[in-house]
Amino acid sequence: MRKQISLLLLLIVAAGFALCLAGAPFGAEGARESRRLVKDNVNYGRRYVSKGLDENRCANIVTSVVLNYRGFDTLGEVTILFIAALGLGAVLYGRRAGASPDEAQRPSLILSTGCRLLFPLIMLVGIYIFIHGHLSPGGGFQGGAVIASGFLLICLGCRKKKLNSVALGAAESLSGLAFVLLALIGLAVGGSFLLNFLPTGKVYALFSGGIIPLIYIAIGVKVGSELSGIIDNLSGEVR
Amino acid sequence: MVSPILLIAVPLALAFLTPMVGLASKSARRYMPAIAMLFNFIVAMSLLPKALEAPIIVRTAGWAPPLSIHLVAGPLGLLLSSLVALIGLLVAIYGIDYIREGARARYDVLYTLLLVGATGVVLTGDLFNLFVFFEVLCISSYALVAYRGDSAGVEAGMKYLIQGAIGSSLVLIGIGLLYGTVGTLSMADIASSVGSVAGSRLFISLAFMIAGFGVEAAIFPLNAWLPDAHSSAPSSISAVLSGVAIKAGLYAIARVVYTVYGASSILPFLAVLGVVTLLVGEMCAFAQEDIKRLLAFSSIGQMGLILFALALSSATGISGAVFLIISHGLAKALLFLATGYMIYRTGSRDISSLAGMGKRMPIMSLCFTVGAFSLMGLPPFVGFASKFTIVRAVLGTGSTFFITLLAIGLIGTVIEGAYFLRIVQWLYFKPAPEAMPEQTEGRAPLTALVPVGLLAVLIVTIGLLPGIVGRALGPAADDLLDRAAYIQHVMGD
Amino acid sequence: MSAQGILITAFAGAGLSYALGLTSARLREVFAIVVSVLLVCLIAITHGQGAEHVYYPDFLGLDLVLRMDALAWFFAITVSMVGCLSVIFSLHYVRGKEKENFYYFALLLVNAAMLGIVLSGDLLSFFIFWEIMSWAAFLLISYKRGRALDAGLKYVIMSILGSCAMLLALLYLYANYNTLVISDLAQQIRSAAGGFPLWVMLAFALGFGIKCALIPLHTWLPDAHSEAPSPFSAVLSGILIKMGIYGFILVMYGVVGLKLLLEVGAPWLHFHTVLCWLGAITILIPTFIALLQDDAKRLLAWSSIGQIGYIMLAIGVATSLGLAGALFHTLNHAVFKALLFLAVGAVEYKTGGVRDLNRLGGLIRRMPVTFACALIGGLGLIGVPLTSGFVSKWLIYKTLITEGHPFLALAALVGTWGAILYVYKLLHNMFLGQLPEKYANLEAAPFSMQLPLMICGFIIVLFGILPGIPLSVIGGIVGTLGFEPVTATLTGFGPQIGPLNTLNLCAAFAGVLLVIVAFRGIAARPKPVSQDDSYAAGAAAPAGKYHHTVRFYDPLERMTGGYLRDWVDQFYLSAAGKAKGVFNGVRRIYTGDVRTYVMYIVALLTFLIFAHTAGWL
Amino acid sequence: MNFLTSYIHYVGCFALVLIGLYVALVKSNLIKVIIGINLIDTGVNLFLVATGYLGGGTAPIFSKAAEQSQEMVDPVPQALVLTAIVIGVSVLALALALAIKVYDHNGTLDLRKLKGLKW
Amino acid sequence: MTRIIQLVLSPLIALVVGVLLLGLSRKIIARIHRRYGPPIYQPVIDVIRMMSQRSISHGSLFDLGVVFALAGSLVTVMFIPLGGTQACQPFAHGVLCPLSSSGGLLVVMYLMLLGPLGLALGAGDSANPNASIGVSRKLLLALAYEVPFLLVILAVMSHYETISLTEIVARQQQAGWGALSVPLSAVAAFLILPAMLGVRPFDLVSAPQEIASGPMAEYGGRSLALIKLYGATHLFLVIALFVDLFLGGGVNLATFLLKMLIVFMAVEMINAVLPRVKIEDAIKFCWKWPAGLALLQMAITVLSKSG
Repeated sequence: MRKQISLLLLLIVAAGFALCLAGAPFGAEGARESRRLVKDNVNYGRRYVSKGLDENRCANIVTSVVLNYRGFDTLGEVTILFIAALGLGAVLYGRRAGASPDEAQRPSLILSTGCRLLFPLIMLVGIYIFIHGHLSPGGGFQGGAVIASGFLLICLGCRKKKLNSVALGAAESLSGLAFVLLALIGLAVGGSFLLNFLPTGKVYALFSGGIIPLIYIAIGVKVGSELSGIIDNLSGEVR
Repeated sequence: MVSPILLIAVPLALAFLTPMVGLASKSARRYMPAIAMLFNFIVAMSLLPKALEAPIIVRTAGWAPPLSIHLVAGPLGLLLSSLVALIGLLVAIYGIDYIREGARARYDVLYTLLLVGATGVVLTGDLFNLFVFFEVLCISSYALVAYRGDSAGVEAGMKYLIQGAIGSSLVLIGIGLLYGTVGTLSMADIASSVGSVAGSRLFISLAFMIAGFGVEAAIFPLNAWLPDAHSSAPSSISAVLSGVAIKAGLYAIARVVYTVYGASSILPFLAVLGVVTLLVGEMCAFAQEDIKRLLAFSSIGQMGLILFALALSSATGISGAVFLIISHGLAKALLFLATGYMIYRTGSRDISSLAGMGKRMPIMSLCFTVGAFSLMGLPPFVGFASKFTIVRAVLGTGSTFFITLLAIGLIGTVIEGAYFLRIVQWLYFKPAPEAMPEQTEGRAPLTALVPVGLLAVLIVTIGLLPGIVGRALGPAADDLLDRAAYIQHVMGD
Repeated sequence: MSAQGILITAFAGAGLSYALGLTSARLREVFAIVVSVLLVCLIAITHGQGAEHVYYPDFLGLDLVLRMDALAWFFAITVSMVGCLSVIFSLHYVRGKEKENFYYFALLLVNAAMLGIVLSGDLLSFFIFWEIMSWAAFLLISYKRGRALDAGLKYVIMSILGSCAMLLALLYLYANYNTLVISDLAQQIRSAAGGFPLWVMLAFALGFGIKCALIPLHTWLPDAHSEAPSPFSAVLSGILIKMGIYGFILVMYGVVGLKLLLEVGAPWLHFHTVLCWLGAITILIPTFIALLQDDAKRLLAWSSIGQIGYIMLAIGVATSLGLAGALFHTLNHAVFKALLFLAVGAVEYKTGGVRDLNRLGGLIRRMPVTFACALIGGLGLIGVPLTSGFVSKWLIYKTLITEGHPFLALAALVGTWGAILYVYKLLHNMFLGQLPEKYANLEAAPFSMQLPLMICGFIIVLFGILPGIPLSVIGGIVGTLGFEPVTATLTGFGPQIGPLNTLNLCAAFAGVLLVIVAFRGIAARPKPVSQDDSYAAGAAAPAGKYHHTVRFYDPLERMTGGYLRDWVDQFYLSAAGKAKGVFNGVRRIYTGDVRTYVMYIVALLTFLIFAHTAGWL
Repeated sequence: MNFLTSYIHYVGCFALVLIGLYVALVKSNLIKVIIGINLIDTGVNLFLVATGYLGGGTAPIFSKAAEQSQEMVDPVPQALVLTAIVIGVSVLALALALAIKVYDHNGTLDLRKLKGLKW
Repeated sequence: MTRIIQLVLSPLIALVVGVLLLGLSRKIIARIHRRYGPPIYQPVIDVIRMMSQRSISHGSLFDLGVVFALAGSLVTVMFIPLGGTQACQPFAHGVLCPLSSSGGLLVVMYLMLLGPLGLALGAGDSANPNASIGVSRKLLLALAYEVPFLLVILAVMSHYETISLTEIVARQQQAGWGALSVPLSAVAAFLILPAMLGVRPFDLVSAPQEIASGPMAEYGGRSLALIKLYGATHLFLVIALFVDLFLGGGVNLATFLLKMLIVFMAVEMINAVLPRVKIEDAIKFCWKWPAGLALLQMAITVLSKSG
């Protein structure tokens, strides 16, 4: 019964989707077809593509959009991740992960040594990704995720190793604060939140894009510490 | 000059700072949400007079509106963010002593972020940004509902999350459809180009958004999470959820329907939906024995009435709706807060355990009664003024359709009167059972009495002098109704 | 003293009495009485003033207005007087009970709100005070706990229903005439083209009818009146339900006006005719139900409904005599029903809460003053000549007969005979017959309880012999409402209205009485004998001292075979039960299964899409 | 047929959404429902990206090698998707935490049995 | 002056004629039963005897109730026109009705209440079970006959469009008796006369053999004498009212009394031959036949007036 009803409902939703796509052309491609794509207009990101490079001196337009034009979204996004980390901690508060039989067992030497060897490399890759976020694909989120994977590796490979949750917390707080403060400095200096107040430098250089790399670093640290915190919370006792 | 963006940035910074403060002093941390909300309240109130003249447009990253995300701190937005800050402040004070268990450090941060989310929703001028802040609000409320980690809380949180997540996805699909159609995300920009694009696609995207935002706004039949979540959350959270969070959902719907789409054809449907929500909420509340669940269902009912008033598409109607948002926010927050300590006192959420509460907790009971009377719309409390405005607006439209709907909806008010007054009777006219387990930690401390008392005083004061908020209601309604002016304000000339 | 001053006094009095009560009970009592008496005086000295002024500009865009005119004054003095008497009576009645502070606060608040209603110059403040009165009354009705809680709920639910209807109606007026100030409204409605819509009138009637317990909207009243504390029952029955009457008069004659009113509902059903017939039904059925009640206060409550029927009937006839009769009867009913409720209250107070007529008796020996006053009240209720009730009923009958409504007159007259039966039952079962042994040493009620009774009794007799005193005021009111003013002499009416001279009647009666008493004096004085001596024929009194006034009108009950019940109430209760079932059913949609909830979300989405494709939206 | 070829990416992502919805509607295991929600999320993200797609466009990243001239796809949906992904991850994390707690309390993940709160 | 004479005369006539009618009643019934019967002045003797006896009292209301009853009925008489006064011109005003200008038929209807009510109050104070039963029956019976009685009166009042009794009498003398213009009402009124008078078949109030004279059970001496006088006045009153309403009153006192006598005889015939009914049956009877007839008449009257 439930299946039939669900299928019926979904059929109508699918019909709705079809209805959306039918008729006038859809999406950026559709706009191009109907010649509505204007070069310097904001629609379908044309303006960012055409002017973004000059305005922020940031080779990765997506990064430029993420951190500058739509930086405010990113602040919200970082907040959401922060919430998720905190919420996870709140929900699992006081819970001890069930002691699995493996846990008592010390990890083998090869495993733990391998993990320790890999960990700095992973860190390095992660840091690289978020430092070069404004130049190449990747950025704070991606880099942060890579960093967290390093901590995950430690958790899995060296079971006795506990992460320093105070340090993690401090890192996520401070990096978040850094983001907001960077944004607020823009407000103080130029009257606009998230204003790119630093000299934007030369395009394609590492030190270009004004505050964009700085914010991405903050985000990288934040995402890394938050995801690590989530991993920590899911695997051990939550305090 | 103080920028409205501080309303979001400063509490956010304080929220990020809170764990650090916690490292230094555990007790100082508890005051952080209150400080943040106090700041917000002061800023919002100081900005409000200016916003009443013309919306304050805030650029981010220095670009003019359609280019980057912008905030539109119009009369409606600032009025609602003042309400958010006010209720947030009072509930934060209440929470200082109320929250005794669980991850206290996380509570304070999550609580602040929830309110930041609500503030962001009402202030933003960008559709996707609206979604982001909406998620800030929702995700923090999922976590807070399950904050206590008890069986009911977790179950409610889980159900809330599932429905909320699906709702969010629907919103996102709607936004995607809209973006695919017009290629821009600024609400004013969309609004200016929506007129030129053909029907079906837009309507379906609107349908997705209504269905999505409707989940948070507790519109029937999307409100199944609400009674669970509001009743299982800690009372302070219930208070902000009922008082603030669901209003944000409704605001989102109104903003989308009125400003973004200018979709007047769907309004009668929303009006019907509002009345159905009202009736269903009140009917379900009527048979509840669990006081918090009852209050939660009553919130559904009130949301229905607000939706109905919003759908009137007249200036009085919308100002009535906004007024009801304010009055319901105050009253419902009060009720949940008062209930919180009553539950501590008796250890039970059963209505029958409230017997004789009038004697044991006189101030709480009195305030509860004030709140209940206000919700029912009895004068001289603020609920009356708001409901009166709504009814006046309906009759002002002169449309038989709306008047008939209202007449049906008023039945809900009667039901509401029945169950609230029954509770009042329990409070005052039922003898307290003998040998009551007297829980001394249930005694309400000053941090509980002050917010509850203040809310009661506010309810009476605004009820007697509705002019206090009345001045802002007209511009707030125009903010929503006058699409051309909105576009013009945001986009410049 | 303006209307504003009166209201401030009244409301501040209510608030202050609570505050004072926190410090000293005695102080509060004194204060409450002082305020009540002060209100009577303040209102009394405003007699003849006519004023209208804004007291709250721009409340939600509307000006709130107070006004004082003849009609308002008439109701205000009635309200303040009965209110004052009930406060005095309360002194002993509530002393030592719980929540005294609350009691006084609520009682004074109700009185203040009622003053607010009658002094309102616009319909919004009328409504606001109306609501305040409703909820304050609800709190007081629930005061005694137990069954009172159900009674209170029933009252307040119906009351809210009525308010909703009223709100719709008055805002309709606002939407169409853009004002709620009564005087402007009246002018605009009368000058506007077209008639007055029936549904608005019906909505008003629903609101007012519920408050004044017009059948079939009466069902809250028997419960509420009987379960409320007795002094408040007096207020409820004496004046609170009269607010409904005031509303009817205000809207029908003050706002809509006679000319338009006669058109309302034409051509099928004239609103005022329907009102008349409802009034007639409201006289007949409750009167007969009252006969069969065993609870003293319930009996009086049903009787109140019956008497409201007279007033409604008289209002509906829409003649100047009828309206005068209605107003006079309003005053009279307030006085004698207050008296009777207070008398029952005194008995209840002394016997420890017994109101069951089958368990009382013979109290005339212990509480002679109470009995005498209750007798006067009862006679007034029946409308025996030389009591004020006679004159008002006479006016009503007279107008019904001369206007050619003999069937309505029949209902009114039969109702009067019913009244005799229940008044006798009430008096007999409480005060006459055998005195149960446990009450053998009962003391008389304290003076503070007797005083209000005596004042009421005095008023009944005074206005019965000299009806010209109130009628001079009432005649003027009728004049202001668009009727020909009623001119009355001090002792009745001249030949143009109808032969009635109460003073002559009084003189004749006194003369005959004197002659009989003198004649009786010839004979030997009788020997006082204890009650049971004579029928037990000198033998020892039977052990249980059985009492013979149980089920006084049993033959009638048997004859009607249980058909004399409150069918309407049963219908409502069953409807309420059904509604509860429906509510519980609706609740089941929240099944607890989150997948179902998701389905609801998808369903709404689907519906919207479907409706769009189908072209509905 | 033309419809399918020009809209094939949309069809794919909507199919994902519908499959996810179906899972959420029908499956009774909480984890499966969470997976369903994730599917919906994925579908939506794909959809967002698809809206910005321009035939023949490159990623909106400039490099010294390809300084200009080439058509670039819309960068905005990509930024949006970045946000949406993070939101999805957050929800997922929280959902899993709640699922753990639900399991702790009830010993089951069967949604049909999780009816502690109803009516 | 004439007013005062009238005021004294009218109750006096009522008392004397009433007492004599009581005596006559016993005589008639005795004759129908083929007995000799007491002398016609026997009630006078009874009253004098009772006045000389010392009675008991249960309280002030026990005594006062009776006084009220008698006073009420005597005052009522003053509102009833007792025939024209052509024969005895000094009494001016045209009719012998001292308080005609102080109230009309409505007042009469109300004043007629005072008798039963006073008696009931007095009897109630006696606390005798028989009295209670009697009073209960009396009040129910009153309720029973009042319905048709009110219908009758309303029909008459609407027919003549006045509430003044003297006016009604005057109109009848001009345009024919009420018994002809509202015949069904007259029949109905006659049917309830026994009930109003409390005679068989409706003597269940005072049923001596059954409930020991009901309300009068505990009375004796001067109170019983007053009750007797009340009974006499009441008898006079009811029959006089009937004559005034349907038989055109009287041109003078003599014709009035004659008409009364005839009506009285007719009622006595019924009284003499019928057995007592139960109270339920009495109510049923009154609400069925007389009420039906009166209602029919009223409907006819109203229709003819409006048509």
